[in-house]
Amino acid sequence: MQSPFHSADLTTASPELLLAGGAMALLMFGVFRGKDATGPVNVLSIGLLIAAGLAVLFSSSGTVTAFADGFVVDGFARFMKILTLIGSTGAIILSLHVMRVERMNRFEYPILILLATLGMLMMISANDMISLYMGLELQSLALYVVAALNRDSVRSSEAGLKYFVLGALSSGMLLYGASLVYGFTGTTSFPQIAAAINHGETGLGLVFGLVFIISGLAFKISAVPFHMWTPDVYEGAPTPVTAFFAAAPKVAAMAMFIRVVVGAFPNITADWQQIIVFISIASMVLGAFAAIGQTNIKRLMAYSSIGHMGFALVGLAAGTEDGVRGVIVYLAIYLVMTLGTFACILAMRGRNGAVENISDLAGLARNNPMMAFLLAMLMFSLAGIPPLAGFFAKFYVFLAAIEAGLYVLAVIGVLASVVGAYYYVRIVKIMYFDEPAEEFEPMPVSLKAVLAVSGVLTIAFFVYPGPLVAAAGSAASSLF
Amino acid sequence: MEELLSGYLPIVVFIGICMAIGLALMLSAFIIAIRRPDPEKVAAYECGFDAFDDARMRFDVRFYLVSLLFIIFDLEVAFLFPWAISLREVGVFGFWSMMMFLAILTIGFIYEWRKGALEWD
Amino acid sequence: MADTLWSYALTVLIIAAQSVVLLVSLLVIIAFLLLADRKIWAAVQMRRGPNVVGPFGLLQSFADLMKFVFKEVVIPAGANKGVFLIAPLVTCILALSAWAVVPVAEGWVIADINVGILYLFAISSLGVYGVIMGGWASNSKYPFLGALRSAAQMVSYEVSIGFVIITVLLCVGSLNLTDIVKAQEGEWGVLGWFFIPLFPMFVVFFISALAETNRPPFDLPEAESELVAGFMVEYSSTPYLLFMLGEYVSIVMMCSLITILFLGGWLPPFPIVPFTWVPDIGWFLIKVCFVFFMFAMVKAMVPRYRYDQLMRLGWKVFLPLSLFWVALTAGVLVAFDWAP
Amino acid sequence: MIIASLFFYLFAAITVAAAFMVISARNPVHSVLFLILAFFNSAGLFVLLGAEFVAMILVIVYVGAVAVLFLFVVMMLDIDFSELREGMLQYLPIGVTIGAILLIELFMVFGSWVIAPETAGFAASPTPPIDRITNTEAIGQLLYTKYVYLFQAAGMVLLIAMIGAIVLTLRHKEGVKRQVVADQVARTPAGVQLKDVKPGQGL
Repeated sequence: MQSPFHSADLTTASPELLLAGGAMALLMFGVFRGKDATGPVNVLSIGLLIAAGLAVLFSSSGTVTAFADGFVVDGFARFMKILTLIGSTGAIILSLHVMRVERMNRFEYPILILLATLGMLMMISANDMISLYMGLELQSLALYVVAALNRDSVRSSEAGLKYFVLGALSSGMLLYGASLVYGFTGTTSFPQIAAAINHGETGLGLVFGLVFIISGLAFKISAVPFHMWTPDVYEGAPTPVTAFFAAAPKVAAMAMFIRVVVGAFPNITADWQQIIVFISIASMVLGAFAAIGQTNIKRLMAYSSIGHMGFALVGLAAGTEDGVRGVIVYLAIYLVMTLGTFACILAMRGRNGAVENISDLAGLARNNPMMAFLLAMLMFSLAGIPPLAGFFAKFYVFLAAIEAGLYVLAVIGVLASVVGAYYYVRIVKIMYFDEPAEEFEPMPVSLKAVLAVSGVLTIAFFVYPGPLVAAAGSAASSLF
Repeated sequence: MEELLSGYLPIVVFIGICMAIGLALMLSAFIIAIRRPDPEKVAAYECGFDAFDDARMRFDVRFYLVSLLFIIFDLEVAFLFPWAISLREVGVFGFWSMMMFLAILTIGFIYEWRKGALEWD
Repeated sequence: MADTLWSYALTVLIIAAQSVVLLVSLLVIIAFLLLADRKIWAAVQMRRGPNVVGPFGLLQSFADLMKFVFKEVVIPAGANKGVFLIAPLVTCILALSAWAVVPVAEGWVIADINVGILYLFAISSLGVYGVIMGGWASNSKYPFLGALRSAAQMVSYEVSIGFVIITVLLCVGSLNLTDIVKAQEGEWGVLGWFFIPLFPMFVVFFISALAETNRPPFDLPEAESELVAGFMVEYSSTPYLLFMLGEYVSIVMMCSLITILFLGGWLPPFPIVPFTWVPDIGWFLIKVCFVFFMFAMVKAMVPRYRYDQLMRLGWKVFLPLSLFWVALTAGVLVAFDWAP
Repeated sequence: MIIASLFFYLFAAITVAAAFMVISARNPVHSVLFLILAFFNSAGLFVLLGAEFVAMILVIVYVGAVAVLFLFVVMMLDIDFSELREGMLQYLPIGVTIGAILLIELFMVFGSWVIAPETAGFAASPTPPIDRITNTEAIGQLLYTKYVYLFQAAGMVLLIAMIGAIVLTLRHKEGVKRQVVADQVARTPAGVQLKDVKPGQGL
């Protein structure tokens, strides 16, 4: 039998191979090293993620497919992979201190993050329903485990279980949709699905398949009405894990979303556009209003992330190259802001351990002016106040929506961000104008570094937005 | 296709007859033997004591772990079956492909071993 | 239309007749094997064993059957009645169903399906249900513990059984049981049987088969010194009979599986004259009886394992060993281009 | 082929009925048993499709392994399921509505099923026809070569499952003395020490 395998495929998939091999090597290292393995494994994992990033940048150029067309690397994949890897690296750095203090210092944690990241890279590069599903399961399975990592805590176990049950449900819906689409088109490969739909008639079965696929994907990016797991999981999971959940998986799931609708269904844009407009509006509105009453900052961030995913979907709803560019820019900026914010949340540790109420931030401006300033900037940026980075993120997606004629969507988006601004600004008010609460422990260096980088990028983005926008533009153009 | 299905008809018939035999054996005592239960006779056997409490209790999580590990290895075996009978067709590449797969799972197995998941204490 | 129906009915009738013949002879053979088991055990301990009913006690098993049928069925008060009665049925029916695909001689098989060995593997993986259901439904402590032990034990050894089957399949290239036997056919007779090249796997399979059927020295689920009678404590009369019957049917099943996989099934040891006079079915029976004799000797001579030793043997010795042999066998077959 | 379609309807009907009983049975153990029944009948459906291997693997993996774990959990955990059921009634109307909508959708899909004309080309399955080669061999010839990427990904999924199982469930008891067989076997007379133990003092 002629082998369908080419050794060039190995080069194309080198970031994934690097992560897989590295994770297994680290697993062996950790388990043979024994008790003091966690430190070295953390450092090596970060090194591995960086190496994978370099491999993404330099191992291939242009659009390459591999493994019987199940795997594709193009500009879009490269950009999103870099973002995902940054997110995972940031999450490991954020976890360094807290995991040690909370005695959850297990070497499996960074390895599971590596494996989850591997799944995300596979999702981003998927060019076929089956490879998409395998990547998704790889990622999800690792995430279920890390959500329940603190198994002595009832809330953490509950978070893991909830995430697992709902995640499995969403995977089921995705599979059901994929099988309907397969039944209609007779293929699972994205380009072939696109080709089949191009010439044929849009059957009802196909549309239902599409709806189910989008529902499954919406679960993964926690868009309304499939968001209900988000607040509980964010609150229950250990905070470093929440930081990870808020960053890398969102980027990867959104990339997968874009890849599926743009790659496999480009010829029935009208069909999926209205669904995405609906979930986008619902997410933005719910994110804005439900966050107002929250007292727990992790829950607040959960609703915030729901809202942000809604904003990002505005760009996708446009269905144009500019729209996708907007989504990519949005995700990049969202990632940076989220990591910074979680650096602050993780630094909220009093003498009796971690606190996570918004009221605990009271008077932070007097106790720790630098942290308060950067957090305030991040909050303003999340709210979308110019000239911070968050404003540009929203600007590009709304622009694309208006160009595509989705005026109502854009207007609702602007209104939702005005409402959303209320609760972000409230945090700033609490930090600057309320009576000081208990002072936090000094911020460890690792968190300081992440916060500093994130803060500087957020504040100074307007000075030189060109490279990011241009890179996002070329990434988006590789899809169309 | 027809041929394949007709190969399964005997299995259905055979299982049906097995059920008949099993049921007949089981029911014969219900029909023939007398039944005269009394409270002592139908009490659960606990070496002559009355049962202290309900027998269904929580038990060591280790039993779950064993069956979890079993599921994983059972899947591994399931992947081996088609490979074993088409070794010639898949050739050297198929061989190394399976060796990679087994290597991944062997890493998992070594991890379990070192972690002490295979110890029974 | 009517013709087709008639021809179907005829086919079904023929199959039914064949099945009944197979099952009845199987049950009769088991009745005598049961006696043989007790006689061998007794002989090792320098006793006589059953010798009252019939000449040399030959009819002992039939007397036992009668006794079971006339005993009262006791269902414990706290038991879950339905599950309690289904459990022995499941055990017995599953054990019997496995025989549908076993070729006892060339062409003598009820259903010659492509995936025969998978069917057997599937049935044997279901054996655990009867035990768990019985143990749980009794709502009594000894059965509960027995069921727990048994479930963990049976699943632990099933993995190695799977790997051993794979090593044989590598040498055969088919999942059909008849093909597996035919692959061992050759002018060298016994030298072509798989127990020679795959000897370590033969041993692993034999021991795993003991564990899988809860035979001594792995009879922990019903270890009488610890658990009285394990998951069968609350059973009496025919439900108990069904458990016992199911157990022995699976033991004989395992014996014939060993015969088919490693001992050349119905093939004579040498394809030359005096040996070929014995019919195929005769060779099959002789081999099965030989393996059963080994089972009985192990029961008589080897003391019971401790539970941690049992798990250790399954997970830490057999599993890596059989996995290694899978890789080794495949490697050799590919390297020398011997793959079937 | 009439017999085959009869069996199809039989298996399909039992599968649906058993699936319904899974969610409506009062006793969770019965639910699991009905689930097993549903698995068996699905295996039967697979056989009718000619997918013997998948049918057997369904029985081996789902009934022989996964459902055993389910049964373990519901039998031994002693959860009060009637309490959970109370909550379920509350969501019953929504559930029924969604189910009804799905059912109607399915009928609509069935009624207006359109197959794209190009489909025929793609649908030509990569496996050779079933008369020439058994289902298991057909899978074997594709899975390890053409789909090697997915195959190895499956390996990684299983690896994560192992890590996850251990991370979440493994706990070691303190102060357990374990038998080290190698040490026992490696002992020689040279290593034996005799100690004179005085009564009432111990070692």
